[in-house]
Amino acid sequence: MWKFILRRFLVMIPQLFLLSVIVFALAKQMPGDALTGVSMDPRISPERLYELREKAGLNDPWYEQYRRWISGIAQGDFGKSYTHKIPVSEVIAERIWNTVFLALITLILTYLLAIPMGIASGRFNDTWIDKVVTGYNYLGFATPIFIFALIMLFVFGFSLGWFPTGGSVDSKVDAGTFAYYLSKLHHVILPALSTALIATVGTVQYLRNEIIDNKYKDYARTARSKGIPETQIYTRHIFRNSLLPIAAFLGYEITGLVGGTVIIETIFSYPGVGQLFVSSIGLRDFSVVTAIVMMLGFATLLGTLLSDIILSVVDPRIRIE
Amino acid sequence: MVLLKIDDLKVHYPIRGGVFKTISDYIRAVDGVSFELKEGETYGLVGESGSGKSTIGKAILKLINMTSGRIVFNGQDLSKFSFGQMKPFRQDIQMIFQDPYSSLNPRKRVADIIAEPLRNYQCLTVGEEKKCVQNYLDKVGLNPDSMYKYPHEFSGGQRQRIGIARALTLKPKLIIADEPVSALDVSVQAQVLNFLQDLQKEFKLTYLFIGHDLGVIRHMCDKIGVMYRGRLVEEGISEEIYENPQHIYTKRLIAAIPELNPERRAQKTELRKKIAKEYEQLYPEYFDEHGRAYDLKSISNTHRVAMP
Amino acid sequence: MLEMKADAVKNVQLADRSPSGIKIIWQEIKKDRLALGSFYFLLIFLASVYIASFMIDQKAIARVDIFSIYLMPSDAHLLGTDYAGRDILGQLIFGTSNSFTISLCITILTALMGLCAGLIAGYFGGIVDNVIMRVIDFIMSLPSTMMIIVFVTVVPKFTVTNFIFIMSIFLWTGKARLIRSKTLAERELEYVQASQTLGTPHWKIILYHILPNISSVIIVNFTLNLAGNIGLETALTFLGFGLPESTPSLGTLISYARNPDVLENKWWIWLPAAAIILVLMLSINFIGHALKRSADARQRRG
Amino acid sequence: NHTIVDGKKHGILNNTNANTTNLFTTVTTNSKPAIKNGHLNYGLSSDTPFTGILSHLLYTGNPDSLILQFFDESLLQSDENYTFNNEGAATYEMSDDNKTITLTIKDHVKWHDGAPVTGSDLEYAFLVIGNPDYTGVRYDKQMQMVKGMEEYHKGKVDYISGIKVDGKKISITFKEANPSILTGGVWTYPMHKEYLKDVAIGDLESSDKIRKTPIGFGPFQVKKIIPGEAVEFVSNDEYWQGKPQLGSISLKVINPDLAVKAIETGELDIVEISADQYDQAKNLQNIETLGYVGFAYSYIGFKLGHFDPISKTTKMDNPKMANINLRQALAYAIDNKAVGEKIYKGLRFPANTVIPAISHYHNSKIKGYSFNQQKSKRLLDDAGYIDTDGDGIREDLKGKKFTIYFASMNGDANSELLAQYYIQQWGDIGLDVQLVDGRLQEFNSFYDMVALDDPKIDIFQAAWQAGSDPDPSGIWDKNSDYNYTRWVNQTSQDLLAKGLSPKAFDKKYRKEVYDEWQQLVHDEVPMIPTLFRYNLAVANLRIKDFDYKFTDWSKVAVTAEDAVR
Amino acid sequence: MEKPILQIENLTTSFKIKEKYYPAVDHVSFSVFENEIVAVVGESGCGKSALALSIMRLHNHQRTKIEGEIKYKERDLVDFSERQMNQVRGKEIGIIFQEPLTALNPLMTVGDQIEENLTFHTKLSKEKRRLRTIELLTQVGIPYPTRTYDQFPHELSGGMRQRVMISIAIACNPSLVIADEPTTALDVTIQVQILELLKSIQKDTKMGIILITHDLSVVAEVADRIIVMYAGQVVEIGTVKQIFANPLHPYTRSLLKSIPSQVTNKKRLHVIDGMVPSIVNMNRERCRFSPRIPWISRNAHEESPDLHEVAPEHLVRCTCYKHFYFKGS
Ligand SMILES: Nc1ncnc2c1ncn2[C@@H]1O[C@H](COP(=O)(O)OP(=O)(O)OP(=O)(O)O)[C@@H](O)[C@H]1O
Ligand SMILES: Nc1ncnc2c1ncn2[C@@H]1O[C@H](COP(=O)(O)OP(=O)(O)OP(=O)(O)O)[C@@H](O)[C@H]1O
Ligand SMILES: [Mg+2]
Ligand SMILES: [Mg+2]
Ligand code: NI
Repeated sequence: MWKFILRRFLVMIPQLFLLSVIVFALAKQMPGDALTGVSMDPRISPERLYELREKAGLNDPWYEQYRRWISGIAQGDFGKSYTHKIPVSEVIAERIWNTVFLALITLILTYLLAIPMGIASGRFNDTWIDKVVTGYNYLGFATPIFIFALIMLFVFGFSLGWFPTGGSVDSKVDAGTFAYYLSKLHHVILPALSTALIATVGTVQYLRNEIIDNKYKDYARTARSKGIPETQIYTRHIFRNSLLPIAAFLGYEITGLVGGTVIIETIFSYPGVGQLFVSSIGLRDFSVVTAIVMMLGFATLLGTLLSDIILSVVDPRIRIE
Repeated sequence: MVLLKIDDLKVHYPIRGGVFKTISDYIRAVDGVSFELKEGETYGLVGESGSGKSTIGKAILKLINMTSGRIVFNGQDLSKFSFGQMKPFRQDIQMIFQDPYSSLNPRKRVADIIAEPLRNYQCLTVGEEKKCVQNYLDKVGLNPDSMYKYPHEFSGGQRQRIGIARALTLKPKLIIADEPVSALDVSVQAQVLNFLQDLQKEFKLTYLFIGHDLGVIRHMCDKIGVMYRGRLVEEGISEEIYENPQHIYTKRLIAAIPELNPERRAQKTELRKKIAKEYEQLYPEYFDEHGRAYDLKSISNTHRVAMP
Repeated sequence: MLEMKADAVKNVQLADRSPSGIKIIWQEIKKDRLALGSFYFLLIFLASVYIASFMIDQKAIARVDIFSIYLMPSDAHLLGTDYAGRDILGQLIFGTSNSFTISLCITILTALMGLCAGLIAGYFGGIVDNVIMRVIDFIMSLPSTMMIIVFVTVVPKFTVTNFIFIMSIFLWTGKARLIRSKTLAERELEYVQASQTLGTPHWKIILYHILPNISSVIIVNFTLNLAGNIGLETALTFLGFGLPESTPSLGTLISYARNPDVLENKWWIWLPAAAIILVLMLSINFIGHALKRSADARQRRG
Repeated sequence: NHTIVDGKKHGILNNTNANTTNLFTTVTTNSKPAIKNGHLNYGLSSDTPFTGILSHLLYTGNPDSLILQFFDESLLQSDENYTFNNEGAATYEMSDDNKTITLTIKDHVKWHDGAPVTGSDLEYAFLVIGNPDYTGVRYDKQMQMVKGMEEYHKGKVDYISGIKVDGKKISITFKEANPSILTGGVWTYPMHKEYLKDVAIGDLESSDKIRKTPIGFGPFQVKKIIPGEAVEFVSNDEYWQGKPQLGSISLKVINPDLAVKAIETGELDIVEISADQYDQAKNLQNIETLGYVGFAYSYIGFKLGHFDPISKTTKMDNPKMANINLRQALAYAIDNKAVGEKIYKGLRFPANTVIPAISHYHNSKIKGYSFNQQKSKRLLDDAGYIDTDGDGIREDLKGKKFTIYFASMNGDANSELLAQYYIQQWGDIGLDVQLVDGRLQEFNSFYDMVALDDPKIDIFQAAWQAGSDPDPSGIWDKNSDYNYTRWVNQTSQDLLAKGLSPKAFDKKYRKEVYDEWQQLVHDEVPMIPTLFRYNLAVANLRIKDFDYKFTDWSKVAVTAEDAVR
Repeated sequence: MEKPILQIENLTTSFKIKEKYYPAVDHVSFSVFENEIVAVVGESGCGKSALALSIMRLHNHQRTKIEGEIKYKERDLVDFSERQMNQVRGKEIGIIFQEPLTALNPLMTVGDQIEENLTFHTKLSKEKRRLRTIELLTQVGIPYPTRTYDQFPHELSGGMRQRVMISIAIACNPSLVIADEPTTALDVTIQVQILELLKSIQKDTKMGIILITHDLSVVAEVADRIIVMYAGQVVEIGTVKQIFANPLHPYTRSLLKSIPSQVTNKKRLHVIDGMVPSIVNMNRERCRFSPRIPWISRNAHEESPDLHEVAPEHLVRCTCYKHFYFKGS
């Protein structure tokens, strides 16, 4: 097991390296740099601009910049944000937990919705309950997520006023108190629910198919031949076996969610990494953009690894030695 | 005349492990097997599942890369050739597969299936091709009209015959039959076995017949090789193997053949018990400390046994 | 003479080899009334959209008219106008055809890429497979939304073609994986080995033997993807990284809804486009699921 | 002091007093009695979170400056003519040779930590800005004018010879006299030296003392900052103008799209809105809309040459748009009035010249180019741009195919519409105008292309935000690389010089010079000024004494506990 | 041997195919007595598995119709509710399936899967259940039962898995065990072991066994009585001796003749023409085997043939056996 993890980490190195090259090249390709905005101010002389560029190392040849950047990353230093003027890691750190929290709650809600629905429609397939779930699935699949999120925001945020319409926490409560965490949760519920209601569709569909698949499997027949009541057959055998691939997807799911928060954070003005990314693209804050992409790339790789580990833990057939 | 000579054939599959997935060990699927096939004879390979029978067959056809050894066919050393270079020899060596369901492409008509080798090797006009296909369908006892049907419209036995027809179109010298009847019912099995015998006579075919049903093997084969864990433990003509098995493993195998006469049940059970005991006791005599069979030693002109 | 003719006829039959997958699919669609209805609806709807988009002058539709901004639906503008005074109905027609074309192109492109990579990796296995799979893994490890945004900002000229290419880079991997796994399974079947022993070259085996056998999976995946891809650019447009307004798409129309005023009070701008996306996705999905059932004998109806 | 607007970044907004005819009131009309220590929710409308560099010396983004206004301020206030007066936290005196300005800080002006604001605090600001390690962008041409600044900046000395401090007094001497000094040309934001002296100058912008616990001397003090999201202020009871009316303020970043919604529900009390939200806000019953004409103007520029970075001079050598008739024709072809009224709901109006209407130096006699299609066509015909091949598109003077490439950027919601409108209008007079690269440019690439004189661009649409100082040479001088149109004209050069000469301390003289200059620009049309604009904010009806244009947060009060819904 | 454990009367099991029911098991009647192995033989598709699953009522009940009587110890299982049936399944009747790999839950340890049976049918404590399970594993000849208890099915060889299946079936000491082709997937040597195991278990427990197989040689080794099925019908019933010494029905005789014998080398084998008709297009009005013996004139067969008792306990369907001879011999 440890060997496996070690090997996977070793394999990650070239992948991350390649990712860094691509990300860096793309960032350099982007029109303008962090000082373009500043250079619009006529009071700043070209000499001063040159000086500032020199200071930021923007005048060096690309390979020199790349070398500096990548060796920084290797030491956990993503450089300094041009707009925020603080180390990128701090900029991201301010927001990453919001995003992780959002992703986590979304994930929990997704599964909370998906599992009962999937199970019900899989077990009672072709009954009315299945039809309702399937109908919901079709609709969810066809609804653009941001339209749905916007409507949720309007209905529950503005019209009914049940949920806050932006931010990650009420600025009036003090950090660390119970009210603080409650407020965080309050802020996260609406965006998370909006995502979950749509994102759950894939999982429901998958789970449903898995259950239908499993309920006619030979081992289910064996279980029936033991005289186990049908409900118990589901709880003891079919659910477990059907949930397994979903558990294995957990890793991918998390990273997918973190990456997918771009839209939802923008809509709900939720200060997370996704929103940071979009604004940094606009501000040409390469160090932030590249760091976010690198980080999420790494997270995805970790997620894949996590998935594999989960799978090997829950599925005895796959043993990682 | 020796048609095929296999010399110290080894096929090892690497087992990878460790941090860098380096090769830590090998599965010795075939581990130093030598035998030869004379023209026109049927050579049977028996052994329990996983003993490496199919692997030998596939290695001859280069469907699997062998690790070492020589395969001499008609005086040519096949082991030197790559998959592509094998093409001219494929005309002479053909294979019949175990599963009549998966060995025919479900999306192809019978005509296309049978004509596939023709299209690869000969440039026939449409008319010639059709005639040829009909001819072979006729040979394997299928209605020529069947050529426009799809495999799923046939029974298992018929399908197996389509597979055989396909193998025959190139007029091969050697046919490797990998458990050609084990997926079939007894009744259908009989049909196919008869058929293989008829064809052998007609086309002067040589068979390498792989099987695990000892009844079938005996029915079909002139010479039999018994395999155990990638090695031959005994080889000889049918009578020698069945009437006078020498190796302890062969004895056990023969004893496992079901007794058709219900009257002799008890006797058979006794015999099996005896042999099982013997097997346990004599095991170290027949296998070395790694559980590997010894090399074959001739005990008569035709009979060879793996003894220390 | 006559015989030769008969032969020729037979030959034609012979050439028509695989049991036309299309036919089977059609049979299956016919069984499902919902799918059949969707199919006819799609056919008629898309045909009329495309015909209309040829007949209407695109220039006229794209022309801004600052004197008729945000008009309610009326006789002059059946579905009203947008913030630039452009006719919504006209944009809807072009938007639908653009969005559908984009979706179709992406689906075809990714299918082709996925097929090539998947078939080759699955069939040859070993190092080839390893290399291709590592590439796929790598692409999958990229945070795609973000990479797409970066790409979009980087390309000097953002056109429909560019958009299609950028999206395709990130979307082919799933298909390649699926096809690879199916190919792997198919390769294990003995007919592939049979073909090898018969001297059939690899490429022929891949194209003429394996491909037809996984075609149903491909077609199902294709339809479901087609549906999924229709809404693809909406999210990007919403974030402000979409196609320029000169290329109207359903996404452009829908993304006007991010203005709360439009969302709340000017339904005619975004609602029809949203409805079209919904309906298109639904009907393609219905067809896709009917196909899926047909590909999967266990779930087949009837 | 020009800055680019319409991009994601905004320059420094200077408060000014001038008041032209106004569609809106600038002060809330609420006359109910104020309640004590009320709480106000301020919405910071921005689609980018504030970066949190809370120092006048260091911040770059507009959101940060909007936060700064609550807790920090300039030592000097300006009057209606953008000239410093003595009403602020300090008084000033100008020396006779107009080279030295002396500030005297009033006694009870204290930092939030209780320390008095002294001359050395202001000196420290100069020392920081001029320091070679300084990372901000305030080291500009005006700064270099301070005597001894350049030596200090080069690191030769560790003091600025032109600055003398004496307790609460500080005098700043410039190398030359220039009238801009009194219109914002001198730095007046002190920096709390005692508090910040331990922080290395290079680290200031990332230090917690700037980002998390910033200290100013404004009416409110920072209580808590949630990075990127929100700030909590409490009143500074020791404020030099007296205790503020409000007890506390919550500032919250709000997505501009949602601003009106948030004000409608009473979630926010005050928020700035853009023109396309005006429609929505107009109908709300619980708010009041405030507005004033700002310093920004939009324009369409012609690329007439290029800037040579080596010799640092502009060469007007591009023949494509050199024909004045052509430029005027383009100007007459667009209907700025309609654009202002229809697209911007009347919140923008035609700009007649390149000095904003709000400015004292604005030349209101110039009529500007009003929509006249016939005249456009005639001008083109006269100049010889005639459709020779009958395809409805005019060819150039040599009869060759003539396509004008137009660059515009995707600033606000209407930019795409506007660009298309222009192209359409020009098409109507027979000119083939195409968007560069077929799409709107993103802010950064747009200015990259414009600044580097990308040959792809013939004309471009942009906007400037003028400063309170009327001197336009920053963007019109031939040695300035911000002269994006690359227009070089000797008369203009002379007039610009006159506007900065010591003689120009005479306001009347200065106005005459600039009037003449504006007329010249109008006649030569190196750029078509298109629109002036209103700045808009909405305030809940419970807000009292909020002056949008000239905000003094210590005066603002609320008249009810909860927002009117 | 007086009272049968299981008595099946006119059992008909029909599957719904395209809205219509087609019988796959057609009026089958037989009984199983204590300590007896009844073998059911026939080609693939004859309805053997359908029969086995019918007894356990394991078919998908929405698409299957079971008619007739399945009398288990005097009670008719056909009328049982699902709940009553669950008391029979596993406890009274055990079943062994053909594919031991797929028939075991891949995610559960072997021990748990065996124990499950005990959990639902006995009141044993957890510890006792575990002991009983290990005892069962020992009984079926698993060499390291305590270790195997915690292993997963994929970690075992085919023969081991089949042993686990057997121990699941016999966990509650059922009086009847149905073994549906228990050895088909196994090697010859292992096949023998499994059969002997079944026999030895039977010796201890006196249970009745229904052994389903298509391999006549297996039958000869272990069965007491043989039921030959063809196209859903019983075509011949008799004791082993009767069937092997004096096979009557043409089908039985053909089957026996087509086994490649170990003695008669290289002779042509007997071939049964044609194939088993599918349940959808089958002529149910006449002798179902008649299409495969075309050389026997039509009137030699009965119209809707019945079983005839030719000797005590020996029944044959249709009179055509009287006219049957092997073609060509
Ligand atoms: N691709 C492979 N990789 C690793 N091991 C393999 C591979 N193919 C076969 N083996 C191993 O090689 C051995 C021989 O397999 P082979 O298929 O030749 O056996 P066999 O005698 O034909 O068995 P059967 O009767 O089941 O067909 C087996 O132990 C098998 O596990
Ligand atoms: N669930 C089902 N639905 C429809 N038809 C079925 C079903 N199960 C079996 N059949 C049909 O019933 C007939 C008998 O099938 P059964 O599985 O009982 O045969 P079998 O004798 O067990 O064959 P094998 O030896 O292959 O296991 C076959 O024709 C089969 O196609
Ligand atoms: Mg094999
Ligand atoms: Mg069966
Ligand atoms: Ni009969």
